[in-house]
Amino acid sequence: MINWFKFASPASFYPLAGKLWPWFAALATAFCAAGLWISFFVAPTDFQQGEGYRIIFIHVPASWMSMFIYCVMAFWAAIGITFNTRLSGMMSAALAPTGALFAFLSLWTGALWGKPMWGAWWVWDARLTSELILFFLYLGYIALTSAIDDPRRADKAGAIVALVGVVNVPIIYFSVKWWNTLHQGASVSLTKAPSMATTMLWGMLLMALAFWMYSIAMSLYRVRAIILEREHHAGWVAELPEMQR
Amino acid sequence: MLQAHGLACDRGDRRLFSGVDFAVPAGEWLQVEGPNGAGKTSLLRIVAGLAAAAEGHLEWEGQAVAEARDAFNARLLYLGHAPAIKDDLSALENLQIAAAVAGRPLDESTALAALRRIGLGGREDLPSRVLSQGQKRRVALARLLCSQARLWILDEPFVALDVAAVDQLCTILDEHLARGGLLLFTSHQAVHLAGSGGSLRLGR
Amino acid sequence: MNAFVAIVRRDLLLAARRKSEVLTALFFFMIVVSLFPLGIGPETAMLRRIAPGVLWVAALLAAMLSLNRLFATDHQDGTLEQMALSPTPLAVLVSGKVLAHWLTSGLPLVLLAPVLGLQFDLSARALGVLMISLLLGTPILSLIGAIGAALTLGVRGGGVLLSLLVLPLYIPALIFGAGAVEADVAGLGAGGHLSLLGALLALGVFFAPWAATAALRIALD
Amino acid sequence: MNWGSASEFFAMGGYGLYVWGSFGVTFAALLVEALLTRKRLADTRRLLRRELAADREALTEHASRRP
Repeated sequence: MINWFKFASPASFYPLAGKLWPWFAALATAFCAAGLWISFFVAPTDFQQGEGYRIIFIHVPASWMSMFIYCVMAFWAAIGITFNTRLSGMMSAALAPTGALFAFLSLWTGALWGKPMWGAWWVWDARLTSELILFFLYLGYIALTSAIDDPRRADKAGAIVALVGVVNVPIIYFSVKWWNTLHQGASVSLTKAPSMATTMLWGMLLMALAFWMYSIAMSLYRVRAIILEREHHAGWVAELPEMQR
Repeated sequence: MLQAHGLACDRGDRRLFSGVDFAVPAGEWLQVEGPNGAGKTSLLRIVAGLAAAAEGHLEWEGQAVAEARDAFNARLLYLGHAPAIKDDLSALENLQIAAAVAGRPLDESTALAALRRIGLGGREDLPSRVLSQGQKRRVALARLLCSQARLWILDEPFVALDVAAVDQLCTILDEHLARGGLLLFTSHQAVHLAGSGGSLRLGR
Repeated sequence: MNAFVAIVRRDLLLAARRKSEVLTALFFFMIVVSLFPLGIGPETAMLRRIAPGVLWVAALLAAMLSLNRLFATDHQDGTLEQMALSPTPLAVLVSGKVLAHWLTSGLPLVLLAPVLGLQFDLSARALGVLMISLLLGTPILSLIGAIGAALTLGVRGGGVLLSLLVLPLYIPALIFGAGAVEADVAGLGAGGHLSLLGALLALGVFFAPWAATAALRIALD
Repeated sequence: MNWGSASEFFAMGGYGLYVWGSFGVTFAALLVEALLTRKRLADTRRLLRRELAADREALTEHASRRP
């Protein structure tokens, strides 16, 4: 059996993350190029929405990523609480800003899509509203963890927030949907709008993969900074090649 | 018998102490000494189970404490820096509620007797807000009189007490030790207790 | 069980000695609710439409007011340490505190709400549904609020942070609670909403004390 | 191929502002995030290097003062 706990120590994860992130960044660039090619040059013009629908090639993947990253944060939180590993808290902290950014981008592109389609920048659509609340949950996590000075305490408190949040996200989504149907809101939904052609699905899938790889690269990169900030008194930091000069 | 094996404590990214071993047999005391910031309070909180040790473990009667936390808590009395006194409640109410939370409800006459013995006779029903700092400490100390716990962990119990109260506390502690109780405490002053005991020095 | 009762009794006793805190939250609730007609206008049809939402949002904010102090005073005076060291599991004692918090901050809102509902010209039936929805919903606010209060214990800027953490989590309770009254007014029947609210409450009773306890242990460490 | 000319491509059938606003902001935001994180890591490293250099200096000074 591979000794996973060996990599769970910051000292051995720091160089590993350093080796891995460029690969994921390269993958992200490649997927992104392919995804953009499909979304602008292969996917045909939609007969109902014209060229405006091309926004979904980033809107939907950004929404997916924002939800997925929150789940990954909750996963690391659960690991951190059960095994009391230091690295899991750092991973959660490294993921949160990227997740919040994707939630914001999902809202931003949603608004830019909504203006020409619905005639309003913001519509109380179930998906958009849930996304907004998810954005608030990210902000709450970031605000709480940055308000606590002791990083170990911040990690543990953040883990609880992430777990409580992940339990609530489906409830919130369901309740907002329920609320939306009760109020007969906009029934057009972004993803359901046109009968989805396979090329469009491919475009969205490739962009989602690009964002996914980007998130991995970004979190690996950020976790290196977090490790250094927190472990600056540890002996292994002084022996790193980039510290010799 | 309380035993500690290789306890270590971190505060932030600084190690306060490490490799702390001690054993307190029944009927004996251990005084934790050291300069300010050496980690005396942290050590007591670790033993009480309020804080987690970075390394090491504790045994109570030969059994790991971590495996039987509730049973250990039932035998433990801890008095920290803060006296755990509610200003809006009277001394009597404070004492009775503290005892109920500790799992041993007190009837009123026992509680009153304890308060009288600790020198708060006639002040039992005043709101604790009007009591002096030393009197509030005495309300907390009255819990010792009513306690059936085997292990007492006291953080600076002599602070803010006058001479008479210090003598009285020493008597209470002696009685506890004579019953076969264990005592772990910190104090800046030299304390004369009957029975045998030792001291543990933290910090270099 | 003794310890649980002792904690509930103690917190009720403390609230009785500090009546002003309970009353302040109630006044806040009344004032906020009364401000809406002044801001929107006195049309009864409009007021009847917004009443459930206004009453619920005001109840939610009023219940938040006292959350700050839920664990803070216990933390300061050392009582929280004694609770953590009790042979009774801390989660049970935390449940006791949440129950006391609901009795002092949630229940008065439930009792006051129908009176304020009259200002909005709600029918007797709708007032009944409003009371039931608040009766089921305000304990959820106390339960979720306890998690937030425990997490922000001793944290810089705890008060604002607490609302940032807790308010998004209140949304389902708000939707189902206000929705129940609206559905009833619209003649759709409030049963579905109320049973969902009940399900949320059951989930909260099971889950929240555990999460709040975990957060308190972090604050104590 | 969907586009006859570059200007047609940029106009996006009249939706240019919305489409480019979405794609532009998204990629700009990702780029800014990457740059900020790079700066964060670089800043941390510089800080640590300075700290370590100061430590080493203090150590060598200490050693040289000994006979």
